[in-house]
Amino acid sequence: MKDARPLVRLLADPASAVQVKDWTSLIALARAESLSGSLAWRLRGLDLPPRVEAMLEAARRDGEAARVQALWEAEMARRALAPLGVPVILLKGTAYAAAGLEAGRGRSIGDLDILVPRLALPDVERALLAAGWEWVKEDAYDDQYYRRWMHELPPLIHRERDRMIDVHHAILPLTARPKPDMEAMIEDRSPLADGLFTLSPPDMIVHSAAHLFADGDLAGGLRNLWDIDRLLREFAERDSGFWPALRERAARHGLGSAVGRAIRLAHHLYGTPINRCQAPISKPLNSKERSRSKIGARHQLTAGWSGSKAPDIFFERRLLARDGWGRTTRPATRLGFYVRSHWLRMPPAMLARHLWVKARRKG
Amino acid sequence: MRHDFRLQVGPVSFRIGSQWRQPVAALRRLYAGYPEPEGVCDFTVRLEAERFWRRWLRPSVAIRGDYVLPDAAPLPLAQGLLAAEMGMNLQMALGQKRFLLLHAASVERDGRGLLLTGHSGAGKSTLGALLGERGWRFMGDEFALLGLEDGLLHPFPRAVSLKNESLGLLGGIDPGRLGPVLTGTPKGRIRHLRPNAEAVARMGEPARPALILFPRFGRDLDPAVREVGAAEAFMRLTQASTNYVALGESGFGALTRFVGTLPSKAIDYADTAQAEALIDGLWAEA
Amino acid sequence: MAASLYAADPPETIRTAEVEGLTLLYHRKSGLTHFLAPPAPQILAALAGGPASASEIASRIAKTFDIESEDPAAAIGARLAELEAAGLVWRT
Amino acid sequence: MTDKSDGIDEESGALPSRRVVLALGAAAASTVVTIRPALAQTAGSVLNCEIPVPAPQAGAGQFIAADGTLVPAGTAGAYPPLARPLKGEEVRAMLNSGRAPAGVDSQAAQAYANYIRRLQAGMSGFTCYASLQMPR
Repeated sequence: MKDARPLVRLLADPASAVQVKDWTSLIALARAESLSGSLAWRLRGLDLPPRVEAMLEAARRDGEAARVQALWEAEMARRALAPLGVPVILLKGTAYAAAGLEAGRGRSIGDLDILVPRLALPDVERALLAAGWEWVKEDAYDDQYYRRWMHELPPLIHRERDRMIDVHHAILPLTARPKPDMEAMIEDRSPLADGLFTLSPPDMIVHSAAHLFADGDLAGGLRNLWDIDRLLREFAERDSGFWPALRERAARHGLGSAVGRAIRLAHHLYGTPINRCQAPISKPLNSKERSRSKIGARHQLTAGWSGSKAPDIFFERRLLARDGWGRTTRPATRLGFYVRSHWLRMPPAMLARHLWVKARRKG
Repeated sequence: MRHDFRLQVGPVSFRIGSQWRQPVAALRRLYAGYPEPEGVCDFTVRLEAERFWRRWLRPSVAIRGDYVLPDAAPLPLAQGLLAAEMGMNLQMALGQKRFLLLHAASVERDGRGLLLTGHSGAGKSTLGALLGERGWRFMGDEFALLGLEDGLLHPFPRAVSLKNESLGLLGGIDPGRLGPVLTGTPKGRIRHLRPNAEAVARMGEPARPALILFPRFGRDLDPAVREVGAAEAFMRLTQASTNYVALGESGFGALTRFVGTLPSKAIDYADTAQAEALIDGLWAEA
Repeated sequence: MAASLYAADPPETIRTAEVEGLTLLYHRKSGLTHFLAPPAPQILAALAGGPASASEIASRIAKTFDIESEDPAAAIGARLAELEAAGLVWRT
Repeated sequence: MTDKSDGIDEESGALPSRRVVLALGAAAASTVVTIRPALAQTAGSVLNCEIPVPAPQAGAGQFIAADGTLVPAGTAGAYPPLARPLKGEEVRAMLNSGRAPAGVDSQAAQAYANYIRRLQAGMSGFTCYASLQMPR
């Protein structure tokens, strides 16, 4: 396997599992992209070779353990923060699992990410420190850098449970060009049964897309794009007004371009259906047509969600840059996206200063 | 990858890829006679250069694969075989979720299994290998696999890594079963030993566990046996397991059943003859 | 200030095994295994009857056991702090 | 779930029916121990590890004070960062018997050992340190 396309194809079309010849490579790929649990759920109930089925069963069990652990960490944070009376909004994987969304099925979940109002940060920080969380880093520059420019506190780790928490007050670094309306995002939160919250459905997509295209270097991007595919399908199914709401929210947060790119790529790679009123598309393409379709054609298909400069094909090349041994490939593309991620986060002068401090410390 | 090798050990299969020929050639020799996995492999191990020029210049082997740990340092190419072995162990320690994984040696007699567990230096590898040459069936020296549903011990007879002095204790080993001498490894001067033909031929046969021993080796120790209560055995086995916590309730069920039904003893010994005598005595009672 | 009320997960969400006078407890909600010595298991059992303060817990336990302590509420309070840190009880 | 053949009685928090004495213990005693994930025993088999002093993400270039905390470069009485990461075996010897690694003086080694003792999960070297903490 030269790239991750076979994994993408199988996620989009589980019935094609009967044609898979090289399960070893496929599973190595899925593990490297943190998609083995999602894949295992996607392939559940199919008639597969017994050894493959046993591995998928283990992956499902592992995903279940990850879900329990993530929800427990959220519950412990809830207990620590409950006396403050501030809204605590779960983000990313923990949010999907807590809300029982399809995107949370088998998903690997790392740190606990929460969002709180910026004004509540000092109290939240104090309460977490009192409940057994500790700073991971000791470095004064990093600390100052985080507090001044970042959208989160420096990472904290719980001394007994060894789990990290990222406390966000915004979804993008303060230095990034888009300025999401955090007040509106917090205001529109959706309640969970236990007193915690998630973002509203449109804002969940906006956050995921922002994280993928306006912040990081696309590492682990296939998994994030899979989240977006699952979320779009589920929300659109549930609520006929979802697509217009998403368009409105994306524009409001200044993230229309990131959301548009996420939708186009999810459609192209995972066959995510796009609403007709939003995009003049009559039927999802079959996989052959999809792989033949050219960038221009795709832009046309998903018109209304276009409007960014770099062609999607570069993003696609980056997302698929992994082989059947689980190795990363296309180093030049990766480097390009790494540089881009820094560029997006900071104005040039600040980037230069940041890299200078980092470089001096290495010397 | 340029060179690769597939290996079936008990119920677990590996695919090992390498940028260099030597580690794979050494694996092929060491595991001669092992079955080839049918179909999918459970784990992928990659032996590759840390930086691309390090493939030729002072080549050093980074241990990578499906599961990786931070802080891992590469090994020199001359220790490529050890890197492959560590790579397989790493995948088991972090990725094995079908069995409760215990850091223990295991041997079998009359369908009943004996488990030897303890910290490195307690001598479980040496004792396991020794018993495997003295009428017991060798089931593994590094990891014992406890079935989550069936409660059986499943064999995992990988090559045993032995220090030179331990090798002397075994006596009369067919040199064809030995790997190359590896010097200057993190474990000192070591050599790998392929388990005997019976251990390989019967790698598909599990055993009903019958006795847990916690050996302790010390040149000044008097031979001694001490009862280990179920509570202590439970605690010690959770610390000897890399996946107990990850397995959740199925791990709890398997381990409480295990320590609840089996006798556990701690034994002290100063040489292997003492250990053998103690084990024979305890086995007769178990 | 009123005394804190403590709550625990219902008994069907935990699985226990008695070993040599100690209790091994698997807590389904967290996926964690805890080793408990008396009186921790008795405190959890007492909370099965609903949330209670430390002194209320002491009197519930006293219905079944002869308590041996100079200051039961303080001793129970210390045990509750441990159980709270482990996530087995929380304040309501 | 009760299965006497297990040898361990499984029950769900039921109280014993007979009246027994229950000692509540001293306030400082500990009655709850949580089983934590373990890797230490197997670490020698899975990992050839090393510890950078200090970890790059904790503040490369900073000096290490005698108590192991990081201080600005050039602080009097503190020691410069190590040019090379320490091997697992060197760390084990240093922590257990105070033996300084080659080329390191014994007071500096003390500071480095203290730094390593303060490592936390998430920092370079932590997995290695955790794996070296063998009981006994």
